[in-house]
Amino acid sequence: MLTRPIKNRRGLGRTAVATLVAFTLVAAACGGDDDDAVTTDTTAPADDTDPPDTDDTDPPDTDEPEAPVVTEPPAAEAEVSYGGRIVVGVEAETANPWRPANMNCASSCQFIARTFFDPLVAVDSELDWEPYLAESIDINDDATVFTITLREGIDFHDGTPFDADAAMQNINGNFTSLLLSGAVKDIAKGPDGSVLMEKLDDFTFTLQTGFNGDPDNPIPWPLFPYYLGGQAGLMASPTWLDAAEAGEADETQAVGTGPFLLTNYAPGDRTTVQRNPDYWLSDDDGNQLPFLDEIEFRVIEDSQVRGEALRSGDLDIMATSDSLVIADFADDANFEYVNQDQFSETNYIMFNLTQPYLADRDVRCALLQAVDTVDLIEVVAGGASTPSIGPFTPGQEGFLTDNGYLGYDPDAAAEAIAAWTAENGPLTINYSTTPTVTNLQTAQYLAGEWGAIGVNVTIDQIEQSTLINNALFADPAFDAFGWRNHAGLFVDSQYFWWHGSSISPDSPLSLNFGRLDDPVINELLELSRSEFDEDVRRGYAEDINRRFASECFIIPTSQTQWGVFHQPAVQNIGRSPVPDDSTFLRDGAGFPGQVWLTAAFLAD
Amino acid sequence: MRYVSQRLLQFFVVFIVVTFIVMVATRIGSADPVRDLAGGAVSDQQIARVLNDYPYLDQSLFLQYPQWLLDFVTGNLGYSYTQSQSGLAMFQQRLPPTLFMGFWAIVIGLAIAVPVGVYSAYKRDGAFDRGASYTSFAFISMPPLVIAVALLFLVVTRTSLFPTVGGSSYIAPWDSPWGHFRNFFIPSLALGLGLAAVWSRFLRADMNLTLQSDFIMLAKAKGVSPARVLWRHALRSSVLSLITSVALQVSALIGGAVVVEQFFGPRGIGDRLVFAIQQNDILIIQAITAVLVVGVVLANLIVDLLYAVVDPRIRHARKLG
Amino acid sequence: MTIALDDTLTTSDEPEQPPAAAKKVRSRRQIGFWFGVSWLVLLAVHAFFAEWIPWVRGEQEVPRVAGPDGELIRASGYRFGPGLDFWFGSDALGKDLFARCIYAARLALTVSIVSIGGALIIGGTLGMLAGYFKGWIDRVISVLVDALLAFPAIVIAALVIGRFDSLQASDIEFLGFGFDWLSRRWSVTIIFLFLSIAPVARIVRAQTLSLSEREYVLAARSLGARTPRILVREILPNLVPAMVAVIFTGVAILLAAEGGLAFIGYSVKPPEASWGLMISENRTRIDDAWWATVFPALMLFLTVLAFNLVGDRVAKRFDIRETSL
Amino acid sequence: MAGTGKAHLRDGDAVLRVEDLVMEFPVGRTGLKVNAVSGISLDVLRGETLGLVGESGCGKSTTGRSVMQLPRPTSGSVVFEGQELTALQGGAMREARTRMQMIFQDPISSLNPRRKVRDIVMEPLNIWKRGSSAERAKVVDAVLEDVGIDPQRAAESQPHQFSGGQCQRISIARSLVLDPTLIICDEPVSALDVSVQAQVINLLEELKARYGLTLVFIAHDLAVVKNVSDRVAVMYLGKICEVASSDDLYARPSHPYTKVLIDSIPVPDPMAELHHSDIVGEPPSPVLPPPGCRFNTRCPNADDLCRTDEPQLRDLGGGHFVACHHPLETPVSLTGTVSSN
Repeated sequence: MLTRPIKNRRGLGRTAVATLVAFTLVAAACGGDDDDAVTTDTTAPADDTDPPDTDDTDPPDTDEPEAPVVTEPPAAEAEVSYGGRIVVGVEAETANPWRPANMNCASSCQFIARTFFDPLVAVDSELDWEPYLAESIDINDDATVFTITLREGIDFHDGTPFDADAAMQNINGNFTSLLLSGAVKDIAKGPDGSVLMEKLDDFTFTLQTGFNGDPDNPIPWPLFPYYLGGQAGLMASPTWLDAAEAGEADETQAVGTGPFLLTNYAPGDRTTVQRNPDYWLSDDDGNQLPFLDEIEFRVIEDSQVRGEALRSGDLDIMATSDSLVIADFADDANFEYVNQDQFSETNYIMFNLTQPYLADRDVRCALLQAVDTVDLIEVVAGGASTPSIGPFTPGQEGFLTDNGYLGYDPDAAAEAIAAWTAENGPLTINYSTTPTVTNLQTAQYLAGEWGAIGVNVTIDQIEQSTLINNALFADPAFDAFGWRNHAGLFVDSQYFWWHGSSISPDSPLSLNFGRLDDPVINELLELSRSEFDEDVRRGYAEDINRRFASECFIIPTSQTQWGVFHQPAVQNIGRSPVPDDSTFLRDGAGFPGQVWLTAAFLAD
Repeated sequence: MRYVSQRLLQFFVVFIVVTFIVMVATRIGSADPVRDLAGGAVSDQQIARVLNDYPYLDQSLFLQYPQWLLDFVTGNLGYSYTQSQSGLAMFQQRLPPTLFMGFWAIVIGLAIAVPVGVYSAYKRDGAFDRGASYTSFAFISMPPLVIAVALLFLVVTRTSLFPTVGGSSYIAPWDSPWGHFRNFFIPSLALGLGLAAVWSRFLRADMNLTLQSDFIMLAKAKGVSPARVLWRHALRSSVLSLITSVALQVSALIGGAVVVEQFFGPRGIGDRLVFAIQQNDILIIQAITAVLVVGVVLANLIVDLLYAVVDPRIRHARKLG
Repeated sequence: MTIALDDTLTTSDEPEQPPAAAKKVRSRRQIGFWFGVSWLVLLAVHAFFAEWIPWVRGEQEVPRVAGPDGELIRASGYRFGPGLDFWFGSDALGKDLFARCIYAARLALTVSIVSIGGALIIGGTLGMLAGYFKGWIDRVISVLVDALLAFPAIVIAALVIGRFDSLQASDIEFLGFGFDWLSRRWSVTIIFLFLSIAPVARIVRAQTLSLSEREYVLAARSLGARTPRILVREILPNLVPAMVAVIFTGVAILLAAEGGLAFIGYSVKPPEASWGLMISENRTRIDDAWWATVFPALMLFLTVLAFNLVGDRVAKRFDIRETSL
Repeated sequence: MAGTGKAHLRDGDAVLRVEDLVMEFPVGRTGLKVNAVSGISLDVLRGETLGLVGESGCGKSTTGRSVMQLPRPTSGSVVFEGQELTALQGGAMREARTRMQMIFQDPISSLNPRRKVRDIVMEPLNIWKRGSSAERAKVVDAVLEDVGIDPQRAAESQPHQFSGGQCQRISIARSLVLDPTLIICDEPVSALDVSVQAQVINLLEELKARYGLTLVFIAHDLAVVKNVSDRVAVMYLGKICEVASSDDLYARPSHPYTKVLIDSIPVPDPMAELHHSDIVGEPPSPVLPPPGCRFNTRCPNADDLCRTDEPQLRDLGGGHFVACHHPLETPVSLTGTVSSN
């Protein structure tokens, strides 16, 4: 719709438009897909079998979003071989420490973390969750009790056995941590605040839901297992966790069960992992995994530089969301790539809705109408991104091509601001941004556009972690900032980002950075969480989308597309096996910009 | 030795002054250093943890300083709570790239300055001397930033030999000599060219003085060959002052490294320092500045003492005051 | 990038030339000097009267110019290289790099000159007192100078400027005044001024020390002149040459420092223009849009060079006059 | 030799009377000190010219300056026109200084290069705000003419536009405008060409008569002092070794050091100092002066006594005093007192 033909010189692209990278808490792909999606659902929860009645549904939109096309990843061209070392370039590194309960983990951090941590479940190439470290997860009929059975015979890297005690300690730690507790707030907790779990035997335990943690108020949560594929489901050695807690072990020297051992971590620069010779998983041909001896992850913030490094052979794999770099490399026969153009993030400008002037819809909509996203992309990203009109990207539940988005109308915007200032006096917006080149340019662009409709703009440069910390804990001092939204397919994974309960003091942590507390959206999110029927759920999601558009809660700017490029010698990307299943792990599902490296190998 | 103890005392005072100024500077406009350290607005647990590790942080500055100093002297180099990294581990990670870069910069600087300076002095006011004089004057007016841009524009973008801007990373020479060269040559050159300019002028001036001195005249009169006079006699007597000049540049070198590491990489201590400043990671800022000051001061001290030991004139002059 | 004025002063001191060569060198230096003066005058006029000069666009202006099809287009995305429309090309946002370079010059010159001016007043006074009376000021200054030399000034500057940001954002008051006024511009000026005090004081002190040994000072004292009179009448006028040299060399150093500081993000914030900031913004695009990085760097270089050339000449000229007596 | 003592001090109308003057400077922060002047006593009668001679670094200039209290001596007494200068403070001190003036060795360095010559000469009047500006101008012009400088030119020119000799004349003019009693001439001609030296000395003689001055004339060259001085004191390493009337000293030098100085007179070139240094070696460091007679390290006649005991100034008769254990010849005193040899 809003796309224009892009004529531009090569290599002018930028790392997406306004990227304050969100940390990714939840692997948020979805099994229940559109009708025409290629899905053969065998192990998924019983969400298709017993749809409860819902009467609050909009008719399905005529503009059905295009369904994700799931293709079988290409088979390796060469014979698998052991050994070798690869270097992976990533855009940022936001972990710290490496304890799953405390990691502030963006997608590149997930990329790294999942070489040495395994999650309990993982998303397969058909977008279903599959038990991974878990052997199975049984869900009761109303999706309130989850019985988790673990694989036997797995040890952490330090020799600690992986069993129910270890898993329960991890789950309790993760689910009650400051960062993650908001995401899994509807899991029942005991009076002492710990997660209510029941150990059935050495390898089996149960979890149950409870609205806001209340065990007496269980709610259906059919999609909950997906949460165990994210940060909350990563399993770390309890021995190490205890020692780190006591200050006796380095909290950055992670000990997991993963295919690689973390050997060297240099914050802000590189992370090196080495082959775990005792990894528990083999591929379908019975080859012991993993194949690679060593992987080095190197942080190179600038996508152009990252691309050059791939070209010059300094890198073997490089992930980027820079559309022009993607376009550039996609044409290049010397490199192969994984295109991740679905379930990814939206770039948008977030408002602090507690500011009285920003609580005013007229002001918000005026600010939105003052921004020509096509032009913004042209200016800042060389025109290479796709403009966005809502909080969702293609493939995501609730994505619409027409949601009532107001669109660019500077005259209306100027009028609205004039009316507002006549009543309330001059309006000054403080735009916060991290001091990266692209973000600063976005800030300058916005300052220009908003200035043109009569709004004073000040630009505040602030370091990313400081910005996030302030947004999380304190009264937000910002008015607006550029944000890269959270990936995922279904709207439930946005629950804690947008629900009014995710604002302190209700929640220990304001994951709802913009302090969006809209009764309509709150209700739709709650309904969606407990909804079994995917069509109904999508209806809720679309309503949320429309609500965002009509209320101008955010200014969507562009959609993120990710590409993971690699030297042809790196084989078997996309072919990391799912245990006991013929499918493969889905690269980038919920964590765009990453691929599983468990089965990757270097061809000679 | 009275002189040594005096110098040591002087350097100790400098160390105290700089580290104290830095400590004060990190607290400007800060309501709560503990909160800053924990990374801004954070949970009570994190604050409790910081205070548990560094209980003096909520005391007055004058009480904090001696305790910090004690920590530093006993090898507690701070902790970065936002990076979950101890100061010691941080130095192990970040110091080698900067040391290599500085080392190669000095090597490059000397490799250019010595032949140019000597030849300029030898063919004084000749075409080479004049050319070198203008060139070095121009380079003295080039901050590392400008040299970096010039190298990027004239060398890096025109060859495919070196990593692009920001792409240099740390590769130890024993891991891959070629990789080390690729990653370190351009950043080191960016620092080394400025040094070469300063040192070649310095050396030329110093050698011109030497060449006019009696003992050189004597050597010439005795029929010693010009080259021998130049290299054996004149250069030798200028070496000491050149070493002093090298030590004097250490601090400038660090300042340059801050810029060059941001420009080309590799991510060394300068890059880390800038990041720490951005995050107001006060313990890391203090640790890095303190270690750098010790480095600079040590370089000067060593040169000073070397000077005093080697050059009898200095010893004599110092004795007389 | 340390602020070590005296270092530079000494390195630029060449030994006396033999007369014949000296004449040649002098005439060549003449060329350098006049180049420096012309560049500085041209730059200063543009920088300080930018608003009234028709060929300098606005600092934040996003001009629309005729594109290949004749319609008015934005010059965003480095659309224009150096040419008639945009002398130095256009930048990512479509702003005119020439205009940005000029406004950056205004910033750099203002900050450096005001800082050096302030440092001359404060450091000059301290240095004069220290050199004349010796004693504790002398010792404090020498410790401070040693301390500054032991540490790259750019780091201290970045640190303090970062903290000044917090100070500005805070509610802290000093003598009943808040710190709202403490913009980056002021922060940079203040810290540069502060860092320049000790080196300036050291130079002035050394000069005063030698001047106060001069017999005309003794003569003045023997005539019963009071100390203030001696300082103002006898010593101060003779400090002028050194101070002029300090101004030029000092400004050159501060320009370079501002460039470095802006590059690492601690000078003015965007959208204000600064050479170092432009280099930082555009350097990864040097493959496609070399002009956006090269011109700011060139401006920085030429301006530093011009100050050094003029300063060098001024220093030499005064020296010659002193010694030729 | 080089000893102490006050035997040579006279009664009578002494314009200046210096007793036991000591001047020490610290050496850096080493705790050592330079013993520039180590207890000398002098007196100058009204209208008299006292010559003070010695090698460079012997403390003669320091003596001159400590008399002016620039800077104040470490200890000792300086009585000028009956006033104890070392006790004076602030305004009284500045006032007292106006009645004595100094003329320095380097005529160029003693004039502020950044000021007009006429302003330099007028400066003392400005400081003391004497008379109206017209009156000041008159005084200055008169004095300038007295020293042979064209006031018109002086009004327009800076010191570097004058020759060395002219500059010294200007210095003299400046010292005269306040109408002082005593002028201390610190090697006023040693930086000048020989031909100019004579002119300046003649001028000083002439002005001395016209203005009724008392002079202290410091020089390293006995030849210069000879003609202008009534009385001459010879200094070595911070001590006085011989005091006598000018003629007496030249006719009968009693101190070995004086003899060396006199012997070197026929070498009237600026390198003279080097020459006589060569003859008797380098003077010892004033930081660690030798015990006993300070001249013992270079004296051909030195014996053990000279290395342990410091000689006192003693009267050889006829106002001739020497501080030496072994004077060169038996002085004949007018009072008939004879030291055996």
